[in-house]
Amino acid sequence: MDISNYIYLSAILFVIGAIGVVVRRNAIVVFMCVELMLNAANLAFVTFSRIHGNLGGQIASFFTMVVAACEVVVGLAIIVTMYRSRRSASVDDASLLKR
Amino acid sequence: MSLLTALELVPLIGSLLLFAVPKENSKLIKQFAFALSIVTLAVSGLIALRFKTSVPGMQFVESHTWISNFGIQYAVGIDGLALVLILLTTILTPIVLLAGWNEADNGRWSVRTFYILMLVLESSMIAVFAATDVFLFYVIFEAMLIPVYLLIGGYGRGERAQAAMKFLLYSLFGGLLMLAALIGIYIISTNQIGGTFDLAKLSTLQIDSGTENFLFLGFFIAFAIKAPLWPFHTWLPGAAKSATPATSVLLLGVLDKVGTYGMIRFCITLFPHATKTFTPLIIVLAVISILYGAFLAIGQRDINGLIAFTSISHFGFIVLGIFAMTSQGISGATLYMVNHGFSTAALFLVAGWMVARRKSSAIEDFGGLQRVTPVMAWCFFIAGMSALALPGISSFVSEFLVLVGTFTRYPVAAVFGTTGIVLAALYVLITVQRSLHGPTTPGNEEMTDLNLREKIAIAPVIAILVLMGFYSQPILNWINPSSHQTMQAAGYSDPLPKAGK
Amino acid sequence: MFTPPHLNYALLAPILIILAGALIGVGVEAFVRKSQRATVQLWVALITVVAALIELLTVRNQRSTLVAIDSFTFDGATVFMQATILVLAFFALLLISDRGNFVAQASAIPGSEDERTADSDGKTQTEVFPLTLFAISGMMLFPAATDLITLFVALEILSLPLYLMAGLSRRRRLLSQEAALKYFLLGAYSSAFFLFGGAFLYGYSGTLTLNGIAAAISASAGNDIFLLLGIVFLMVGLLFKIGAVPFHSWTPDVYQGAPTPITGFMAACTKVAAVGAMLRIFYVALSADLIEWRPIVTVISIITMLVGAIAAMTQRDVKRTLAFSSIAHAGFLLIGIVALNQSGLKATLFYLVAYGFATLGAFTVVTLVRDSAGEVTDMNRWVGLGKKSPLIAGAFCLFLLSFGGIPLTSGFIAKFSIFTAAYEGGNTTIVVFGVLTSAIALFFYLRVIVLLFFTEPKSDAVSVSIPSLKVSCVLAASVIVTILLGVYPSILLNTAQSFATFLR
Amino acid sequence: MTTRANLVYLIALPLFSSAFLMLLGKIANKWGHFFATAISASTFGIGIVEFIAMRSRSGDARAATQHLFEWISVGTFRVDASLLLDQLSICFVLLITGVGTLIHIYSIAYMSHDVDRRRFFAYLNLFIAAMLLLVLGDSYLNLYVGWEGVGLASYLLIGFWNQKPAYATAAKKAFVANRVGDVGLSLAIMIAFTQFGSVTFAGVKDGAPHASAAALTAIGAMLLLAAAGKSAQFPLQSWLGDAMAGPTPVSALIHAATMVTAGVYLITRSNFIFDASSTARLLVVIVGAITLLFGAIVGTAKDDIKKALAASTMSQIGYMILATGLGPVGYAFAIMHLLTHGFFKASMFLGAGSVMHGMDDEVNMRRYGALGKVMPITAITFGLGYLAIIGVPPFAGFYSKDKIIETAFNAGGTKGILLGGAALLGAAITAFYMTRVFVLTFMGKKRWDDKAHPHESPSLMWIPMVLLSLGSVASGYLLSKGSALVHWLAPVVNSSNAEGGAELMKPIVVSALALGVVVLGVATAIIKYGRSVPIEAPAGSALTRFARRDLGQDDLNHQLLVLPGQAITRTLVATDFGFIDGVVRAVGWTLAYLSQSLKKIQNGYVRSYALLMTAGAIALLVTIWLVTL
Repeated sequence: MDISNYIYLSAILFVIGAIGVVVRRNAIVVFMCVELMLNAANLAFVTFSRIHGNLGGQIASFFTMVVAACEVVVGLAIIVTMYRSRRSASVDDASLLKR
Repeated sequence: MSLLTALELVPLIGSLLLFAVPKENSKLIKQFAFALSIVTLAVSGLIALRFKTSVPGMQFVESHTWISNFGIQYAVGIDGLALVLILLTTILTPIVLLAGWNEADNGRWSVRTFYILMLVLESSMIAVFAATDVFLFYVIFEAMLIPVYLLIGGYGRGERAQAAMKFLLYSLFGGLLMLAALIGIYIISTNQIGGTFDLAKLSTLQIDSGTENFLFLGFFIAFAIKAPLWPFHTWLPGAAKSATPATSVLLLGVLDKVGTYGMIRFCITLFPHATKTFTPLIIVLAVISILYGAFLAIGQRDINGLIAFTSISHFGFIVLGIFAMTSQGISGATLYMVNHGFSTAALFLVAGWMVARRKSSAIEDFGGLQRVTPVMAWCFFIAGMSALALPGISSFVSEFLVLVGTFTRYPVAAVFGTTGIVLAALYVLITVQRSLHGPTTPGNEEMTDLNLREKIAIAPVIAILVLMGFYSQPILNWINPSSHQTMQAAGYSDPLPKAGK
Repeated sequence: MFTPPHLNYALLAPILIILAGALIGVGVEAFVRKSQRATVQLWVALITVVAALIELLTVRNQRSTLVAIDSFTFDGATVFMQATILVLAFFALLLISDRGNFVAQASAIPGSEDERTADSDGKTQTEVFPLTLFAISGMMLFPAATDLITLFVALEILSLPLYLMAGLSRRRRLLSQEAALKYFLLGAYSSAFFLFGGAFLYGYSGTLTLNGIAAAISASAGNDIFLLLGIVFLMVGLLFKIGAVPFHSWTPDVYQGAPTPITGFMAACTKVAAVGAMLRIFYVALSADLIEWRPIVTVISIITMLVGAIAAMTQRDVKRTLAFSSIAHAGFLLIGIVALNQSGLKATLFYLVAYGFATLGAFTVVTLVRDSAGEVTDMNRWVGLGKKSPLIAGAFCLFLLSFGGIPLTSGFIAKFSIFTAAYEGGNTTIVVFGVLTSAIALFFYLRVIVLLFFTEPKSDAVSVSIPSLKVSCVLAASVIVTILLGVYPSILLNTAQSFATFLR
Repeated sequence: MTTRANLVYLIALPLFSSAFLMLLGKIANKWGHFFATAISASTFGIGIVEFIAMRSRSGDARAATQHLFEWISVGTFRVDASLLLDQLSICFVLLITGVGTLIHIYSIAYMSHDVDRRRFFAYLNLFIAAMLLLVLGDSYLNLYVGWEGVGLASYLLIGFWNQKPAYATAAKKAFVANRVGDVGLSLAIMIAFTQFGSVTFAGVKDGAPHASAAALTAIGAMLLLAAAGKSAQFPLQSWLGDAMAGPTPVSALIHAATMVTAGVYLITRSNFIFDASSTARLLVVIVGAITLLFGAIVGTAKDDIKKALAASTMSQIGYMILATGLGPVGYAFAIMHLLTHGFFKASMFLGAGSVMHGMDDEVNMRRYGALGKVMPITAITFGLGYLAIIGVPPFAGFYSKDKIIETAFNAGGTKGILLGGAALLGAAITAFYMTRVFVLTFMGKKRWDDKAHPHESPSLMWIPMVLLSLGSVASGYLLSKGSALVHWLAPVVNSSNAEGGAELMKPIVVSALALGVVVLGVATAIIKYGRSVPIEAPAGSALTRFARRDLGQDDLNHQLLVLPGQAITRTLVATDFGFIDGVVRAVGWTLAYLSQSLKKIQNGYVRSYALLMTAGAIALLVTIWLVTL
């Protein structure tokens, strides 16, 4: 199987994630879509690592995982606070700041 | 430290000292500021005495490094052109302080602030004419807008905030264009002689003509806004209507001269080729200004608006003279700057007193003042005569020099310009008739004539207007060498008489 | 065979000190009595910052690309930007420590009994200090990082604490939380772009280091599509952080919703870090490919300046106005990147300092204007403040004039030098647009000044609280820097000149 | 070879006296008029002394100069404050100071009831100073200062009672019309400088032979425009009638005897220009001929005594201008007519003033009648002036006017016949309207109502009238005796070298013709007005009504200048606000509109922000792809 297909897959995942961010309303889901995008990047890293035959990309993907984990912590904290005060996790409800 | 720097510092330090005076003691503040302006006048007098007519180029030069990274210096020096404008500043400042003794009393802020701003303004006006580093000039050129802005907005009348805003935005916009050009010429100097803002060095640069045109326009538009030249004038009437008389005098009398001064000092000296390219266009704009300003002055109902539009007309003459590129034109234009300063001062001050007494600036609200307040009426009349350049009053000499200097090179423009003198007669005399003549209209019967302070303030202006009409050669002797140099820089010489023998 | 990496601890020390301080802060949160926490935290944070600064200054003349293998370069630009961040952070901390800006207990539901209890106990939580320190460490790392992993990590370290801090406002908590949410979601979204871009750059060059990427570009060794995708996606992430159009939408909302001291901190320091990183990436890694990205950055710069300036004209909220002003300034800062020469670097460094202090000062003033319900940011209620407290209003005007680039303020020299650099780089178009935008921008700065000084105050007017000593320090420092850099900029220009280098 | 003389006092004395009286204020109310009169008299004294001194010198040495100071010097443009008193200027100096002093004396009495008498005398002195500067300046620019100076004095004096709006308007009108002429003078000076590099009379004279015909014509035409403005010649004549708003002594001095003749002086002074350009001369004679008829026709229809006299002045100056256009010999005749006119017109104006003084400022001649009985001295002095102006020998006007008619006929060809015919027709009409004035005023039945108590004026008033009427009797004979004036002026205007030209008619024939038409005119007037005169003016024929309206001059100006001017002003005011400022405001609105539109992007929804970012990213991709293509 052609290795470049992994790149295409990664791109497709990234686009799916981006679309998800734009169209979904639930903050958790939106955030999951972001995670999907990060993982798309990971896939790309790993694939490129394979192509170039060095380990840089793989190391990068490890770092990304850690960072993504941190991001989850912070993100969930924010979303939960948000949910507590508004009884809703819809990002569309958080639209007081405008104009 | 040269005398010139001292001259800049006296009012500046004075303004700082004013902070020490308690805010409530307005009388002391006024006296102190006035005394300080007199000291400044004395120092400038000393400079004038020590100024040598025979020496070409800059005198009283002084320079220190300021911002070394950009080759920027604190560099000052004066030639005849700068000298007369500095003298104009130092003479008018005490006069307006005296004339507008009570102007600050009903301002938005304290009397002290008013005088601090006034002194800062005086200092910066002196500095702007003395600067020989283009960057220094630019910085002061822009920075001095702030005190004027505050003076109009804080102590003016009517829609002062709006007028002040318009003034500031216009000026800053022009300034930004100039900034772009300034950077351009700096980069060129970096490539050719090492980055500098020294005027003399910059004038030696070789600039390709396309670039030169753009740089010229950057400078010119800034100055045209300041001058103000048609069609960049619409900020002026509002500012003149809203400012206090003292501010108006300094704004139109001195500050706006920076525009025409800059045209001579920077546009022509730095960009001689572009000057040649744009001269026809500028001449047309100048002629339009002359006639347009005059027609609008005729159509004005507000006395301060009228003076503003007459100034637009007069600035048209000044610009016309400058770009005629004859020694008569440039010297005449320079002398015109001085004369217009005094003439406008007289008009604004008297108009200010009239407005203050009548509590209205509509011309139609006056009438028959000659019977009620003869001294005030006479002062206004003489000022009006100087505005229409009556021979025997100073403006005539300069206006005629401008016209004759223009005629030798651009006869058609001069002919159009000359018709402006009929319009000048109309706008002055219509106003004189409406405000001074006719039966005394209701509301004016109880008007009081000028008091002693006001008489003392206006007397020197009137005296200068009349005396310089008869004898302005000493001033021309200061001016002539610098206009000669300007022409040399631009590569022009006077046309020879056509009917040579 | 595993060779342990050689780490140059002396040069890493400033960051490590900050991290250590942050950890101590966490400890303080756990072990110190509530009543003393605030004081202790402040001192810990301040001492940490000062220590880091001292350490930075002692090693300021050392240069190394191998501080931590290839991941961290210690050069002039690093020193300058780290020092800038530290100094700004120092004053930001003073501002943050001022009473009453932060929620007592972030987890309490707004309007609930919990919140009132926490509030009335006066037991303000102080996690904001360690969070700030963490953010500072990320900010210091970001412009010094020279490989994609470190860049990404640094980006996240500086961002994650900020997301949280944005939600900590004491008043208007719903808005604050919303700001945090928006900042977080969009920030994470942009990080994904950044990371994806990094992946493609890696795919193009086969290396993660900036130098390696530069070498690959010079040798045009890879697939150009990857390079272009990499540049674009990386750019999205960076442009988001500095708030350039069209990645700016978060800025006004977050600036408005976040607690004002945090906004000040964020606006000043994040910009330094993000612009610094962007400079390094473009100057070091991508400079060989300038034909492709330069036109784009130019266009973005112009659009950013215009949108920032125009949008600010009709804003009614002071913080939003300042946000749009910061967007416009992002555009100006991009000019320095477009210039792509030493002058551009120097000018940008100077600009960052000038802008940073003016911004911090401006937000400081915002914290002072209050009514009974806390800060008042509705501009219509600022009317006539100049009459009530001329000094504070005057300082605010000074900052605005500096933003507007009026001579004798730092902003003018900043603009002047950045325009000069662009001109020198042959990019006159951007200078012309920069000048035009400045004119538009002036309009809204002046509008605020008119409101403050030339309009009669209304009866329901707000009061200007007497600034505490700490806040006064911040204000004074901002005023002094703004004037000093305007009147005698050589002091900083010379420094910027000598530090404006990227080691490759 | 030039003679130096101390001439500055001629100007300085009245100038400082004027300033002195103005600045001193009320303190000088009691004696100011005497002081001013004394000053005026002393200038006359100086004039006499200089005249005697000049006569005692001979040839080139007669002209005297005085260099005062360097006035303007820029590049090659150099004008000194410097005075020149030659044969031409001395005529004017004597006329100005002489008539001026008499009118000062007259005014002491005439203005005795006016609270502002001191101011009046200050103005008079200012006028004397300016007028003397006008005739003494040695360059066009110096002349210009005097030129506008008299304009100012005239403005101030016409508007002396400016509390009446109509009077103020008249003053303004005079000034503005004069300014139009001044444009001409300015341009003439500019052309002269461009051509010759000098603006002194001597410099221009030296250069004139080298200049192109076009340039000379242009200078001539511009000088003529200037003269037309100052001397109320067609087409700038309209101000003179209204100028009668001023106190009558002013009308006598300024608007009859001296200032209005400045145009004649200017053209005579510039003889070297006109001699060299036949086109310019042609323009001059056309203007002169039109004006002399114009003024005469207007004069027939006026019921206001002063306006009738003003129209007559316009007509008489038309004669002078006509003469100046007739070549070298014409200059001398023009000056001769100018001098004689100075006497008789001043005498008649003072007479009119005297009548008004006695009639409570009534000016309508239809309300006079039979005043000769109550005011014999006035009637006699007026009558002598009247005889002089219509050209009855041996009164002054006969000598001067006849010469002009004769010279006009001798101009040659059709031109000569046309000009001569016009001059002759003018003489006839003059005889008619002047007789009408005299008859209406002094003869016939009394038509004033009983409230008026006409009486003879005090001696301070009638003595000047008597002296002036003596002048109007004798001056013509004295000046023409042995062609005295022609020879006197010869060095200045080349008058004696002029070849006689083709003589169309013998002088005696011309005189006979002239006398004939005068008799005709007088007879017609006596027949028409000798018996009964209605107090209310009859409607009259269309021509009469047209003449009463000054032959539509004001209507024409209104239509041609005022209305378009107002339209331009209105348009520009609207343009300034609507367009020029409008563009600026439009920029502001556009920006504000854009700003509002940009707010829509900021809708508060995270998802749309993300969408914007995504779109931005895509846009970047597309752009960079396009860039790399």
